[in-house]
Amino acid sequence: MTVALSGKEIAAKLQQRFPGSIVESSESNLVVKGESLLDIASFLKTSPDLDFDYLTAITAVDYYAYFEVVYQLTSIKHNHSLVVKTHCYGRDNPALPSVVSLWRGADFQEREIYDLMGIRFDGHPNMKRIFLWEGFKGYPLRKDFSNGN
Amino acid sequence: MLADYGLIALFLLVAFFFAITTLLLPTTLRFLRIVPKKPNPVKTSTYECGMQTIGKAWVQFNFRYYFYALLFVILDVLVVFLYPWAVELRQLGIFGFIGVVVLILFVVVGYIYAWRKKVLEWK
Amino acid sequence: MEVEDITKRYIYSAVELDRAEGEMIEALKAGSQQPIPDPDKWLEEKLERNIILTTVDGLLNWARRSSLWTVLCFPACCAFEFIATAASRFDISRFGMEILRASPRQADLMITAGTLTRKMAPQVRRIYDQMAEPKWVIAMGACGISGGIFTGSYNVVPGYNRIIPVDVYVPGCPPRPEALLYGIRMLQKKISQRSLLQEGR
Amino acid sequence: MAIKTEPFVINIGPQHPSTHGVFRMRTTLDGEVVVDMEPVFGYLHRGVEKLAEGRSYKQNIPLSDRLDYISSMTNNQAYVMAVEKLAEIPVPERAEYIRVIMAELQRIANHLIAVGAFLNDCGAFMTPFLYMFREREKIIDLFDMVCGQRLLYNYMRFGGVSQDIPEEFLPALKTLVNSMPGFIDEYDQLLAQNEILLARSKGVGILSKELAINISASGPVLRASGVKRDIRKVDPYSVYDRFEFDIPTGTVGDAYDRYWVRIQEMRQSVRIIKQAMKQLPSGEVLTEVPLRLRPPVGEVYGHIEAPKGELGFYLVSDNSANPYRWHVRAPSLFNLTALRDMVIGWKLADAIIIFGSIDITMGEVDR
Repeated sequence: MTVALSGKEIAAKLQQRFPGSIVESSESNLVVKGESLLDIASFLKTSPDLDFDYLTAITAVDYYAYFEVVYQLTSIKHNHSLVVKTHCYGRDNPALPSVVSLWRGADFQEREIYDLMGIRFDGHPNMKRIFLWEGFKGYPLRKDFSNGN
Repeated sequence: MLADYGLIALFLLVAFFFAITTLLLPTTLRFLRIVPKKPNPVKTSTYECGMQTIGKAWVQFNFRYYFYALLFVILDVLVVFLYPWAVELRQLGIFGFIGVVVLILFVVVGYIYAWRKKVLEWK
Repeated sequence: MEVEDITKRYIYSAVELDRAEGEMIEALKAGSQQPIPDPDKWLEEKLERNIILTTVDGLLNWARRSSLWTVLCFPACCAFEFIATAASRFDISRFGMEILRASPRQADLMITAGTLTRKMAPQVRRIYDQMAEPKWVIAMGACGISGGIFTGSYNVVPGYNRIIPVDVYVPGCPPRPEALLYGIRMLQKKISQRSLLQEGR
Repeated sequence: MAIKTEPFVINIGPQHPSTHGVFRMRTTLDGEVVVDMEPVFGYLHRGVEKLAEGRSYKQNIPLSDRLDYISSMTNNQAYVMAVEKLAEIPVPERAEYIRVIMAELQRIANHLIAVGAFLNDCGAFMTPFLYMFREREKIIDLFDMVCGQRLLYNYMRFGGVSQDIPEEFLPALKTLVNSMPGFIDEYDQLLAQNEILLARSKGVGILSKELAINISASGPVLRASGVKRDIRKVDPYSVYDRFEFDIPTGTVGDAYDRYWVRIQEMRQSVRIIKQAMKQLPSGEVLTEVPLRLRPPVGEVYGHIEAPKGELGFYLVSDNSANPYRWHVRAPSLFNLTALRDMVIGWKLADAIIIFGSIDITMGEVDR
């Protein structure tokens, strides 16, 4: 049975290693600051007892005030999972550090989020649209996208 | 005796007319307007899975493709000589056999040389 | 591990190619707002045909309708209903359509099995142009007729007739093999009324 | 002295017999050897996630059908279970068992097409494909009997299945389940030791274990590389913990292992169906759910073991009738991440086989 680790537990562990980077943590997930996302993620991946080596999915949700990017992590060895979130402010040029260097599975997911939601991922090797064509105006999955059909 | 050559002439005639008709058939049908003819620039361009071709295809290929073709031609020409010999094996007797062996020997020497130079490996 | 920048690797410039394709897509999107009229108006013309022509017509039409080779235009779900029609149970080779030609050069029928998206539209238009005359199109499935369940989407062309003239529409999502065979039968009826005299040829 | 050769670019483009849909590979070739490959997606991007935000939860069930249109029964199951998890809707026992039977039948049908198309790319043109389509037609008849549709079933609802199975379903299922192992052995005899298949797929397109985990591959592609991870065992959902079946895993992770894993999985699915048929309880199959379901505010990520891998639905609801966010975790998109690494260095014909052995559906990749 995949044990979903509680955000609070992991937040306590991360607090002393990365002071001030945990925005909030609840039972089901953990919200971290965008800047420290990369080193928290590398800590989660490399530390032996957590060992999150399998990135299940990345999703971006548009809450008008901010974009929320949800990372679902899983560990194959310990069979536990964790949900890490980041908030990303600014609607014209939101940006986040890319995690492709940790998990190559994030490659297409981040391109898809850039294509449909408009969040740039710095450090991504091939940051361009994946589904739509160059010259498509706007980002379709945003709530304020007018359907240009 | 002469009649045999007549058969060959007939055979040549049939072959010639068959070739001509197959070549001219499309043009005559198009002339009689039975087959529609609507050329347009996109139709005449190369088909590549629905996309436009990228870059040029007239590029410098690896030599091994050309070498294989060369080797095939040599062996094929050899085979062409074997056919008439194989048909008349009885009459030609031992003299014909030796001639063919010598012929094959020449080609096989070249083949073994190519083999030893490891040119046949598909790098 | 170090991640090298992919964009600098290809011998072609991927960005230019994408931009060029993007412009093509935008141009076709602008140009394809109105549906292309179906090529059916010659059906109404009453043509006076003499004896010789009727036999030539009859022979030609019989030959053309009983060996329709389809070009692979298989974007989505209807493709698997078409493959089921082509498979051994609903055998499509009873109608002489045994072979699915991969290239449009050797095909004279395009069965559009799937949703047409804006990005795929220039490719379908190009494949249709590269098919030899005389050619026909069957728009298979609700997506082919009007965009189907995806009509409101920003990336779906509402119907193939915006891009290519369509002869027969087969509704259904996906249409059952029997419906597709009925559509093919109707196309064969349409072909059998063609004549050499009509100006469209 | 090496002769200078120039590479040239070729499009294995959207309309190609072996790209299983509209997937495009911009391949740079040096003679016949693939030097570089850039995948291009988006030719079937229908904006399903945007459409889903404009429709009610129940109206999105047909949308979920059209994601992976070869195995739409498992799409339904994944979406419906995610919403049940979000809105805490109980599911009666009989419906759970019917869902398991349908999902396993769908897994067999999907693997039949996957192996058939893979062999079609290997050069055995259409013969194995038509053999395997014969079995798939039998399974489609069963689905047709149950929900009236041949390909996109729209069969499952929140809280169960739309209608109970008719009486003639179980006898027909029994005959299929008894004859299916015979057919799978027939394929295995024809193919497993076939020199051409061995020569063309053994050691071709190797996906190492670490790379498979790193690109978050899932399903037969991950198990062929030696990782024993199957959501039905790792995180048992529905009633899967009541059946015993084992997880076939490959060793090397080449195209032959992926073929072998799919053949063994078909056998395991038959085993599961047999057990499910024995334990099938009676009772009603659907709990009453309001038509305009309004799940509580919150988010959920429900995942199942679809035939192609871990298919997950990430739903965010704001207590309105339409989902606020409707994201699909498509296994095929992840399995394609390493295609470039697996293809480089091989010949063009092998690149087609490597792509065919991954078994993707473009409806789920492009959404």
